[in-house]
Amino acid sequence: MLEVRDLSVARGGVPILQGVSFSLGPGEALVLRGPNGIGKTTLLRALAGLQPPISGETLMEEGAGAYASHADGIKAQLTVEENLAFWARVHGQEVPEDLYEAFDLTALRTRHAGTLSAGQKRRTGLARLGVTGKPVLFLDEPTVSLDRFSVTLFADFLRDRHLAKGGAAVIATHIDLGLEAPEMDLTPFAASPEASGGADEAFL
Amino acid sequence: MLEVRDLSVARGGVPILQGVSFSLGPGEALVLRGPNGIGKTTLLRALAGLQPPISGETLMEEGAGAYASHADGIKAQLTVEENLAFWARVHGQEVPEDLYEAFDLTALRTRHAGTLSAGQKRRTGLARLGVTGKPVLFLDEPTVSLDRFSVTLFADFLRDRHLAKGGAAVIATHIDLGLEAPEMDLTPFAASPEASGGADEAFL
Amino acid sequence: MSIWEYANPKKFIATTTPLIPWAFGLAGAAIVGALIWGFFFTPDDYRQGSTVKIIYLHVPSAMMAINAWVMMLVASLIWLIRRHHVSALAARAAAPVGITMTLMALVTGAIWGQPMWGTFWAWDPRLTSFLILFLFYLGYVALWEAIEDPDTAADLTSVLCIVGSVFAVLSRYAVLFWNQGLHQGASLSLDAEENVADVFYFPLLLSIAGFVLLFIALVLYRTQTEIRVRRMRALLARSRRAGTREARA
Amino acid sequence: MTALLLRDLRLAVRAGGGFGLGLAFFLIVIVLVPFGVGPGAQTLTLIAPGILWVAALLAALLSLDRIFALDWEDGALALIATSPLPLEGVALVKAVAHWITTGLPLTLAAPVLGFLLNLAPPAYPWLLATLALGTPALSMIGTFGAALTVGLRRGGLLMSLLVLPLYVPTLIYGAEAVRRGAEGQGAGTPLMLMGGITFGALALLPFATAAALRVNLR
Amino acid sequence: MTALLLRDLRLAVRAGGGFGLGLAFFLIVIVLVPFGVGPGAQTLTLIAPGILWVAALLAALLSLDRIFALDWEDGALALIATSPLPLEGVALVKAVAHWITTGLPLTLAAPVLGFLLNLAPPAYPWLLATLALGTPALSMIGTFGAALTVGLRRGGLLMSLLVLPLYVPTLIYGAEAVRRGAEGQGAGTPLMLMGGITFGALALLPFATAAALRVNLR
Amino acid sequence: MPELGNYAAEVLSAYAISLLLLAGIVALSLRRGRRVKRELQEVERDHG
Ligand code: HEM
Ligand SMILES: Nc1ncnc2c1ncn2[C@@H]1O[C@H](COP(=O)(O)OP(=O)(O)OP(=O)(O)O)[C@@H](O)[C@H]1O
Ligand SMILES: Nc1ncnc2c1ncn2[C@@H]1O[C@H](COP(=O)(O)OP(=O)(O)OP(=O)(O)O)[C@@H](O)[C@H]1O
Ligand SMILES: [Mg+2]
Ligand SMILES: [Mg+2]
Repeated sequence: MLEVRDLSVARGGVPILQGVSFSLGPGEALVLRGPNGIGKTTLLRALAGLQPPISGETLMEEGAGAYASHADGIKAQLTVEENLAFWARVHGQEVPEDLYEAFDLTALRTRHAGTLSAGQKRRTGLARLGVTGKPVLFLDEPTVSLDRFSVTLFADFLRDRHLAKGGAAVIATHIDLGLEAPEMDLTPFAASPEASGGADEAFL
Repeated sequence: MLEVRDLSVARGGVPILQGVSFSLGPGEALVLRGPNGIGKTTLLRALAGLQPPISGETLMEEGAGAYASHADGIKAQLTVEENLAFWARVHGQEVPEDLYEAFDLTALRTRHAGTLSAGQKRRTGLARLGVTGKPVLFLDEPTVSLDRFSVTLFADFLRDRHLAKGGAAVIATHIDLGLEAPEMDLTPFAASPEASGGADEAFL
Repeated sequence: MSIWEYANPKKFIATTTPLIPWAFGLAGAAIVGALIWGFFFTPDDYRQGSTVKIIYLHVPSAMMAINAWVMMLVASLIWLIRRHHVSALAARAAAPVGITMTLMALVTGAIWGQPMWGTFWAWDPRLTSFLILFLFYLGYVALWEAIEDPDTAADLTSVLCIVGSVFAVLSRYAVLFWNQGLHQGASLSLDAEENVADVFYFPLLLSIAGFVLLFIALVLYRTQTEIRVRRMRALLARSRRAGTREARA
Repeated sequence: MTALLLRDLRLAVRAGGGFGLGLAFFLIVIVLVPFGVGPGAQTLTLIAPGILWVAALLAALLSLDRIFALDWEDGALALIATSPLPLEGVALVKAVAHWITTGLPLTLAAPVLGFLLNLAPPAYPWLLATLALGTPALSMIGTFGAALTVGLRRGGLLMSLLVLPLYVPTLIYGAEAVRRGAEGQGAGTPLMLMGGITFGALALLPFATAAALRVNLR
Repeated sequence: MTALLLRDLRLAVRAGGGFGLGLAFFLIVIVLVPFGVGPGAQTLTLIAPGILWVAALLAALLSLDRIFALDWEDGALALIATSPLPLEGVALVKAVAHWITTGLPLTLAAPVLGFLLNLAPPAYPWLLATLALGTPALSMIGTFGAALTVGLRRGGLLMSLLVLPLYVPTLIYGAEAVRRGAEGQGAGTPLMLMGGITFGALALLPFATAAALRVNLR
Repeated sequence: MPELGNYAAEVLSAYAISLLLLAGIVALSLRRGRRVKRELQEVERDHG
């Protein structure tokens, strides 16, 4: 579904990671690990197509990826329902009835998102993934601010509703998700100081 | 140092927690636990004096508290050093030389904060606590986005540099900090539906 | 060997370094020569009196103000199409020079306007379009300054330069429509009827040549400076990366 | 696409969304000018077409930073960019939403405010016509400016600096048409030229806007 | 306190900080008005004092939302409020920083821009005097408005609505003084009244501003 | 000095301001250029 070959990425004109390769089949997930600042966010942005890589390639069906970052695009003035309905329409999908259940949002459906606590807001942002209809998810620290119960809810969603249906996911996290998925530590891929590429290369 | 007696707090005009009592002496820390939306953030804001409680009282030396929330007041256009120096001056303190060491910021000193990764930025925000000179810290999910090593750095800072010098701290978190501190689950204090107080009370 | 090789920063610096003193020297000589010639050794105009001497400053600066923008437009297109860093940096380097030229044309024109039209400023189309050009320059420079990441800044300023050029032309016609104006027509046209007299013409040509050379010299020199700033940035970033790796290891 | 338009309109109408604030700003500038210039009726009649157009332009300008900034801050813009919507279409929809919340109410209210400035009676239909035809250009050009500055914290003022020179041709033709109308001359030519700018902007600027957004999201 | 002032000035000067943008906006409004009103020199001389003051006011207004919004968004305001600095002092410092970055450059540039509007020569000293005396009031009143709306997302336009009526007296006295100066009459009285407003604002509004901040931080 | 007639003030001020502007842009460019060159040398020594 997703094949990454020898990818190198830069941030702010500086090479960050080099030689990252992996591939994911349907139903597989990969957890990215590594210390702060190693380049998880940068890699996910490149995979999602938000920034061009320096070199290497990402093979994925056109438009198959969905990206979720720290900022989850939830509007404070809209209710939880309205927020999800909007993203569903953008992706030409319906909001599945049991999605609220899956993220423990049933009681919050008609609440304005601005009045949610940090974790409740985060759950709404994650529920958005259920209406994109995209098979490949790129998730950047999805469980920030979530309590343990909500982390399990999310792991269940990913396992039973996404991967089980043939989806794939790449997840950057510092927390244990309770998901049986291979982990990949990015530390060995840190770009060497002499790594080529990046906007500044011409000036070295 | 800090004594909380029968505190009740509201959010958005609705009572959230009632009857919270605890007290902290010098060198003691308290970890607040509880599921998303129970009221940790609300309680910390009330303790820090940012919102008035419905009832009950907080006994603390005037101006002894420092509050750190999800937003950490770090300016993207200033360097890490400039950011810390500013907060130090505001509190009439010096920036201790070993503070950078303590938060693994030595290599990042002259970086503009806008170019830091999520975790690096967070560490800078936490280092700010080291220049407030305040004895009582109120910390709302301080270790969000931090990798495990940084979490230990932070726990060490709290234990060795803050608590050991007679400070106190109240910390809301979902993650295990590796700190030997009593935990308090807020679930039993959730306000009952009939709880009195809050801005709307006069209309019931 | 293609011309694009000069888009390599090192090659650019190596090639232009010997040229720059010559360009500055020739520019200085031409400008000083033209101004001395024009100021001391040309007669007064029968209508404009001694104010005609302002022409040696006004016309060359006005021409360079426009030419600088055209150069920035070309450099922006090259950057967007071929992504040569030197091209983007040259556009950035030219903008402050263009601002200076625009300001100079405006100020000398305004001073000239007082005796000729009885006012420092009139909303004449020529003058007005120069004021608009000045605003475009300000916006362009402000956008460069505001964006931290150099490549992002290069891309966005290039897009702005292209869209701005289109609107600058549109404004020129709008302004003509709005007010017919007092300003002179083209005095260097091939049409002999319109041309200024030869006594004024030759020192003017020399002055224009001097301004062109000065522009070239300044842009080359300033581009070198911009390249060095980028190089410094790149080196610092590299050593910082090495530092963090050691710290982690 | 319609989902985006509807959401933007809904957000504008919700509390704090800013619907009507452009209009209010228009009103306030119109009210302030007599305070500054003095209450002489002839003077006001003379400058009314120009001031009305300048005020409309400033009102449009001030609401520009809402176009993308909110979606940028909460990450929605990156999500929209990775969604199936084409970014050029997004740019156009954003401009349309801005026009509906700013240009349209402003056009409808302008005749009423004309009274405050003693606008000459024959100018009213021209005022309406030029605003109806010209404000879409203001919205589209402004959307482009907003896209250029979206990554910058509080790029608002910088955006004004970038956008205002771009507004000049529209302003000149618009005000000139109203002024000619006020003097009873035919004002078809400036109106047509302004229409040309509007359609040109609507046809071409979405592409420049989308390009700027892509760069900023990088 | 000086730390705060220095930091604010430094932030303003840094990339994207917006120093000089208030000035640029002032310039642009002055340039736009003739495009709207038409190039006639007499008309321009007539309205120049009023337009210069209205433009100064709008330039001050547009940069107001920077005063607190950035510090609010990144949490710095809550941290400053819980720091040892008195909030009244913070309010005053914020107003001073705003004036240094907006009012001061604007005052210095105004005489040059007077040329563009064909301002009558005797009016120039009065223009300088009124702006030097009046812009601090604009900054202080604006700081108060910014404090009132700081919690609101994109409160910018709402803030304009709140602040503009408060600006009216300053505007009237300022423009009137310049106009009288242009006609060669003495303009001492409006100048003095304006000075009164400025000192009153500087003496009292920091308290109101601090109160508004406290409520908004709750 | 040539006879400038009534317009001496205008002509002279035009020349003065223009030369000032030209000198200004040249001086600023050279100053910044020199400073950057020096800084780059330091950086190349320390980090090259
Ligand atoms: C602020 C005011 C003025 C501005 C911005 C301005 C601008 C210009 C520009 C853009 C040109 C065209 C240069 C070219 O490309 O060939 C020009 C040329 C010229 N200007 Fe001005 N001008 C101003 C005032 C005046 C005044 C007051 C006079 C004298 C009465 C004047 C006399 C001339 C002459 C004689 C030329 C040469 C004609 C030509 O080569 O096209 N200008 N000016
Ligand atoms: N502005 C508001 N209006 C109404 N209710 C609100 C508002 N803000 C928060 N709430 C509600 O108040 C409750 C407490 O929120 P609070 O942010 O204190 O929770 P928390 O314990 O910090 O949660 P988390 O772990 O998710 O951060 C939540 O149920 C939330 O939905
Ligand atoms: N705009 C920028 N300019 C220069 N360097 C940057 C910029 N943004 C990020 N960086 C650097 O790039 C590196 C990778 O950052 P990234 O955000 O990808 O890390 P991360 O692995 O996601 O870290 P975290 O776990 O803290 O979120 C970091 O060292 C960071 O300092
Ligand atoms: Mg990250
Ligand atoms: Mg919370």
